Amino acid sequence: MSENLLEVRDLTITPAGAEAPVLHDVSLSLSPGERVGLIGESGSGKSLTAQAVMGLLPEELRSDGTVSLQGFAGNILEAKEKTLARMRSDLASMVFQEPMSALNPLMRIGDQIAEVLRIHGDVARRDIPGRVLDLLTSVHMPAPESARYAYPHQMSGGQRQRVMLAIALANSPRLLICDEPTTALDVTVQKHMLELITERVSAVQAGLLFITHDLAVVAEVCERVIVMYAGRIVETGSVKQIFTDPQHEYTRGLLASSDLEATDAHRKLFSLKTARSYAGPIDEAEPAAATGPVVADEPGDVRVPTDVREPVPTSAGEAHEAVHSPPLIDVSGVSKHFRSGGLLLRRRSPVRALDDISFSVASGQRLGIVGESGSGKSTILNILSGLDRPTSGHVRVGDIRVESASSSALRTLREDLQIVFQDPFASLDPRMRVEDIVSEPLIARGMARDERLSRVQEMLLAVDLDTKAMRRYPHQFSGGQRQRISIARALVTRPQILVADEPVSALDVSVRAQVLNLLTDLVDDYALTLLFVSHDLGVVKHLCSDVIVMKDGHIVESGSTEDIYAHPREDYTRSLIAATPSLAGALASAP
Amino acid sequence: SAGASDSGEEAKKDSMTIAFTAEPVNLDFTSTSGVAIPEALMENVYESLVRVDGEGEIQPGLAQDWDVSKDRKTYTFHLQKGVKFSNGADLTSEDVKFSYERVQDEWKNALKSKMDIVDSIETPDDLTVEIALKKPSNTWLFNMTSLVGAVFDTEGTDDLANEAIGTGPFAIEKFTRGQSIDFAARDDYWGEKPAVKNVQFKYFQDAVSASNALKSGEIDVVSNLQAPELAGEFQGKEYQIISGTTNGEVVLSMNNAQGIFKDKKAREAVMHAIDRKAVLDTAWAGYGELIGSMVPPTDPYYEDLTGVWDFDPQKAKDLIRDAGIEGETFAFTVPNLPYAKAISEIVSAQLEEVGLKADIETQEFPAVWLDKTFTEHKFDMSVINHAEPRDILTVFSNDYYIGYDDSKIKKIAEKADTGTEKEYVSGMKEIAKTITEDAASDFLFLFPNLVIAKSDVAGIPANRVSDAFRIADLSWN
Amino acid sequence: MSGNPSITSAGGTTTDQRRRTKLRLNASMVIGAVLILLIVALALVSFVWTPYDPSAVDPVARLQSSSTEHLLGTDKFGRDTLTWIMYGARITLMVGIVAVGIAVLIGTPIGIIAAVFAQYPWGVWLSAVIMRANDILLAFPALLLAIVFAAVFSPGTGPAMVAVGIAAIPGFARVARSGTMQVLGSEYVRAAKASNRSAPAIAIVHVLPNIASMVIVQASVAFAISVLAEAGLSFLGLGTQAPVPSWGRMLQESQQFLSTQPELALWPGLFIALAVLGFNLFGDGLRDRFDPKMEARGNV
Amino acid sequence: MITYVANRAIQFVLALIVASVVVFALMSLLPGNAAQVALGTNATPEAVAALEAQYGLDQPPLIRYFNWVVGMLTGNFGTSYVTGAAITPVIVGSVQVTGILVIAAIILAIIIAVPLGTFAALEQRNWIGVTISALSQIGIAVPNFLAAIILVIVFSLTLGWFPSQGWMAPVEGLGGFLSRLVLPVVSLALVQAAILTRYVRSAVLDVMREDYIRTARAKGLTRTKALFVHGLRNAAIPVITVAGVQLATLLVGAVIIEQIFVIPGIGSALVRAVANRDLVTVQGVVMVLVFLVLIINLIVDVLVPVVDPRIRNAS
Ligand SMILES: Nc1ncnc2c1ncn2[C@@H]1O[C@H](COP(=O)(O)OP(=O)(O)OP(=O)(O)O)[C@@H](O)[C@H]1O
Ligand SMILES: Nc1ncnc2c1ncn2[C@@H]1O[C@H](COP(=O)(O)OP(=O)(O)OP(=O)(O)O)[C@@H](O)[C@H]1O
Ligand SMILES: [Mg+2]
Ligand SMILES: [Mg+2]
Repeated sequence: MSENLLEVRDLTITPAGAEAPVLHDVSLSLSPGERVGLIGESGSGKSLTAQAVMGLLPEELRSDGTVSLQGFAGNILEAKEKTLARMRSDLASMVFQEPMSALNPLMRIGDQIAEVLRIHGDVARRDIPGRVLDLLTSVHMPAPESARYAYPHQMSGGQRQRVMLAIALANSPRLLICDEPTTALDVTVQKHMLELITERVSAVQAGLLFITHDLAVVAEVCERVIVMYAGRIVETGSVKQIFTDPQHEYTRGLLASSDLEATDAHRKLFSLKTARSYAGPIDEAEPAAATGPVVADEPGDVRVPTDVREPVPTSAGEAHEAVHSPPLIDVSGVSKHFRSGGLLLRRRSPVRALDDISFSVASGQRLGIVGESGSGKSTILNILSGLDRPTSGHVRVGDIRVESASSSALRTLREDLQIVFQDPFASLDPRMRVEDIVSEPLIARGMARDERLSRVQEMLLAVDLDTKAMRRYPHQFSGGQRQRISIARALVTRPQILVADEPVSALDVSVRAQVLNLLTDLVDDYALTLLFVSHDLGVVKHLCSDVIVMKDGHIVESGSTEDIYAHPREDYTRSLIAATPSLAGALASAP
Repeated sequence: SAGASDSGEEAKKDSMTIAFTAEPVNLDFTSTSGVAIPEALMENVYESLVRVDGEGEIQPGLAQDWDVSKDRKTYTFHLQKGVKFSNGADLTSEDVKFSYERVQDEWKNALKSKMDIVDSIETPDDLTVEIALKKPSNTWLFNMTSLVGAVFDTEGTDDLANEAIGTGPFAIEKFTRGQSIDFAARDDYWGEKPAVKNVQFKYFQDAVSASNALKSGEIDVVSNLQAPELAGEFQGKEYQIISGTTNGEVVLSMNNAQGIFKDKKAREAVMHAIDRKAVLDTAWAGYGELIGSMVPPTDPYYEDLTGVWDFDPQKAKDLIRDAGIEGETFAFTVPNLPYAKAISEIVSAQLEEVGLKADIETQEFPAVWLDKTFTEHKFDMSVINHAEPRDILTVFSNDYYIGYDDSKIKKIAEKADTGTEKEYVSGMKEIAKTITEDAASDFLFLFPNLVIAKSDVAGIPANRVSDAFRIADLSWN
Repeated sequence: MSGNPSITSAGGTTTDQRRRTKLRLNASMVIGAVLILLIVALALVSFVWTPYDPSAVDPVARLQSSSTEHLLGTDKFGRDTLTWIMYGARITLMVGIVAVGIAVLIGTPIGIIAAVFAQYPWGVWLSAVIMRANDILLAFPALLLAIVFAAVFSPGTGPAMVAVGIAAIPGFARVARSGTMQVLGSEYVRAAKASNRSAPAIAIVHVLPNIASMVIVQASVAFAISVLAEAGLSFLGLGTQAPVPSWGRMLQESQQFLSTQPELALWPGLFIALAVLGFNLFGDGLRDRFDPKMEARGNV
Repeated sequence: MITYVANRAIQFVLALIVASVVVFALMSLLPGNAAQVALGTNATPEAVAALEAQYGLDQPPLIRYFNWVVGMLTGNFGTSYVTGAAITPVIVGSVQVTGILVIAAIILAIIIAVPLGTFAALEQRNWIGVTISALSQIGIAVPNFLAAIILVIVFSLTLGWFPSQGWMAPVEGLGGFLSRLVLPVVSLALVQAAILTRYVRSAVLDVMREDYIRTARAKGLTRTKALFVHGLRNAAIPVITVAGVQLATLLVGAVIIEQIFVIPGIGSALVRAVANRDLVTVQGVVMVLVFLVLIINLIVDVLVPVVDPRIRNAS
């Protein structure tokens, strides 16, 4: 066996019944203590590679090749479950992609951590409770003493992720695999997790295989990067080498489309197709803050070689004009409290999702709403669209009082206001054809079938979907395409107002660029008023003229995007901006 | 006890378990009709002054003997000496008077009408009872062998539904409703002591279960097997199959008063259309007897009338054509009893052959059948086993459900009952013949008394001529 | 990969594969369908041809074993068993279809309505009432219903299958309710509301199709149970009555001959088992096909 | 949790009241009456009327209903028309018998189904798993009366291991009680076990695909062990719900088995009472059944949150 910690040779994975493998001849290696990032398009096989290393591939997949691990005799792919079980958590541990479902819902957190200690028997029985507490403390779990008695559903996503990390690190494995451990988290929590992982890994001198689609995160955490595309490894090299001098076209595309500051000849973000004209992130040496609306302490910025315009689109100026006319949307003193339980049940202290919120939006304005997870962003949108009623306060959209609107008034409101829901997968009925999904708002208006179909067709073309797509079902589309379907549905009635809830958070960067480009187009073409919720500051900065920063149901700060990004007044905003990972920043601090 | 098979040979000698189908809902036949209660209680717990033997002859019961006055209106019964009720009380003539007057006053069971003819009851002394009838009657004494003749203690009628106090050889030890009755022989019985001391009647809704229980030795006798096809499995040394007669005539009754069978031709067609032998062979595995009239062979006025209507489908078709009812549909209400359902299948098939279509409606028995068919007369054809003894006049009277026009036979019947015994027999014969010739209904067959028992059980009467299932005569060989 | 990756089709392969898996018929569905078709064929053929007249009694040829004249033998009336099996298929199918039809058509809307009501503050109690009523129905013995119906309308296939159908309502109501709750909580129903669809339209357009697979599976199980229940009611004399041929009744009447003429129980028993098996397998297969989670799963 | 239970309890009482009305109304639909049945073919209209009056059948329905409900509230189900005896002890006795039968059957079914279903799921790709699945399919297809009769022929008539029928209370003799219990319980349990096996299998299959099983394996448990430690409890939730419904159907489905094995349970009590149009008894029996089924539902509804903390906290 080589001195490598992990050695994967010619790993090929084929699903049962399929002719083509989903993973082709993947070979990679990792030396002890090394931190390697695994990036690539969604569905390119990153998770499968990781699972293969753990010997945890789903049964219906056939695997060929060899996976060997220092300290483990033989090929992991061919080993028996019994021997593998002894290896797992001792030699290699993994933090899985979905923290929400990876914990047993019926078992207390403490017991789930204790179990991994018990299985491997290195810790004496009576010492286990103490060790559990240590582990919880070491992953910076708030109130670790009471956290052990909590059930998973009582914890937030970030906390669950920390539990997973505690389990993974419990037996000080030689290799830690993290599969997108931070997708669901907002930037402040994400930053914390990343620090934690780096800290723990270096503390036990373990190797790290880190999977993510966020290039800045990779640059921050890893030393070396492996790029996967369509089931193959297309490129590998040091962080610096890959991010400054990518060889493969896909890697270049990835880089280009991850850059929200750069646009192409048509003022669009770069996508995989247009990546060729992307000049790359600018040279480190060049001074920062040259182009303006960038966070001051950011060391690097983007050069926009083909376009002299401001990165923020033109309509920003229009928005400022519009402020003088009466606002289209007026929210004043809105609170929303959620009561838990049913009609006759004992009341517990209500969740204050929104607490005395006021803001207004002018016609044609593009307002971004940012803030931590659970701060009430989605709740605002739901109230605006009349899907939820506020506990107190007033909401006016046009001349409709939304909070007390009759159902016919709501119907009128919804003709003008459309919403793109947070979760593109869930908001499409899986058993409906795309044409029916998109034409739903039109049916409600009583439009004739022929006219409806032509409108749908037109709209699908506008979002760059083939008309052949009309007869297909949602599951037959990729995430980005689904997102576009739900945008098409929202726009098919030509609304004046579009309310979009994190429409890009789940997408990988190349798809994200496509969707953002589309939104920019549509805002221009239809003179939309846009409310855009995101926890990604970069995206908001790219798209919106104004921004509201939220925390715990309050508006912390609001103003024009440039202002706030350049001169955040509140600590929270500052920490949010500071926590936003930046590729350039990471590269700068890289060795 | 239920565990007869569990216990050894010795215990077996004085206990016996017998399977029955119809279970008594209570122990009070004075207010509840049906065969189940008298079957269990008559002659075992309750006794009458007289009883009927296997050949249909009247024998002494609680009355040692009796005299009949010249005008045949007064009967003087001399009671047995030393008879005690199971509650310890002595039997006196007062008890008899009490019991029979009670029939007239308090009984709910409609059979009480059999006592209507009694004019007065005198008790000259403790052991003599004089019963005066309003008019002479040949049937009255025979009726006394049935449950109306049961003698109760003057003190013993408080809770008849649950407690049976009688003079019979057995007392009820335990009554588990819906399941079983345990009889224990009485030490103080006045007559001959029964050979088997403990007898259990066990009730099986399902004939297969009963026959299985016999096969596995859990019971000793299956009385009146309701699934005759099963009898075949008991051929051999270990078991005995007894097939005797009963009082039950299985009648394919036709509504004489209204509907398609009001026309005598239509009824005649049915008589010719039905192959009674085939019916008996298929529906009841050949057990039973063809009788051709409403009279069982054990009755004194029995006559073989099977030849009156021959099986002749062609004649039936002609008659149907004459009556103008070709291809017509009639309402055939069938009680949900095993024999009735089986018969309905073959009868409807045979009638279809000659061009009559039966619209079969199965009715829950007794509740629905009694309501719809029996009381409201909503039927054209039905089939039922009329199981009561000597019931020809009841069944073929004007207001009974068959709706037979009894004007012709009423006079004869009256004369027969009041006349001499000879006149009685000949009169009744004439009546039976008239009814059969009128094609009032089709008398399919006599319901068999099909008993399967272990081969070493003795004393099982072949014929069931009364309500009672007499267990005092049973013994182990 | 060295050259230019074909970027546009990147996400395409998996969806294609999934579609291919979807179209692949699974074994349980095929076996189930074959069995069902067999029963349907028997029933259909019986309308045009049977070896004998079902009511043709032949006392001479009673209780025969299989022979060239009577392929499956004869019963105690000398009727041809094969003929009866063919006729009986009609009753079996009818019982299943009617009973399941009643249960689906009543139970499913009840469940949907209960779930829809539960969304509104004013409807919570109404929904509870509906579900408790459903519990009461569950508690009401199918047997009692059968008895009452038989007593009121005279026993027969009709009352029996109606009773069985009514007794099956609660199962459907429960399935429909929990399914509807899931669907109503989903984001796409919110989206439909935002698109101005009315509650009834949502129930029809979104809820129904999405709970259909669950209901279909439940229906296939209910079909099996109904067929057995009818046989059981026949056993108690509350099912199909003479002279209508039914497998349940044949089975019930064969009891006496179990030791002497076991074929009489064998044939109806076998066909009941085949029908039940057919519908169960078919239902399983349907579920697997409808449920994307199950796609990769083994069959049977 | 307490308010949840209280809430359910109120619903429970209301349901009982509704059920009593329904039962009563249903009974009045039945043609024929107790007086007529009691008097049989010899009845004269006068006699029937007299007996009806004695049974109280001539009273207006509302009064009869009211008397009946008031009686039940005091634990008195009334007096049978037919036997003249109090109904309560009859019901209590038959409920005990059926209760023993049904609970034994469901326990046996669970004992059979849980391991078989789990095994079938674990080995779903092997011939063992396929065989178990196939057997469970066939098991569902066998009517229970046929199973009962065949069991009697084999184990009672041929092998002579058990009595073919009958019932003995445990106090009368444990051996006799058990030996009589075996065949009816097995014939009841077989079909239920077959159905349950399928539910268990599918629940286990679902659970095995859950991410936390993968987590457990990543911790160092083998697949099988992970299933036992983490999976079965999760799989229990859907199975409990199904078992609750099954118990309810078993309770009323036992009647055929009771008939075949001559067991004095609630099913035969019901059939007998209906045949005699002993409607007070029928009403009493049905009310007890409704009561039990509602209780079972209540227990299941309370049990699921106990097993599942998510629901526990949500309510
Ligand atoms: N159990 C399975 N059966 C069949 N195909 C599978 C299975 N699991 C994954 N795949 C396919 O294998 C490919 C690689 O999946 P994988 O989960 O490794 O992607 P990934 O790179 O982790 O993507 P993401 O960034 O979205 O997590 C995908 O096309 C996926 O559809
Ligand atoms: N139906 C509900 N019942 C109870 N609490 C709720 C409900 N909906 C939202 N909440 C709570 O209200 C708060 C605000 O939720 P909201 O969905 O608006 O957050 P968000 O800012 O959109 O977060 P995210 O970025 O995670 O989407 C959260 O604490 C959430 O737990
Ligand atoms: Mg992945
Ligand atoms: Mg949100």
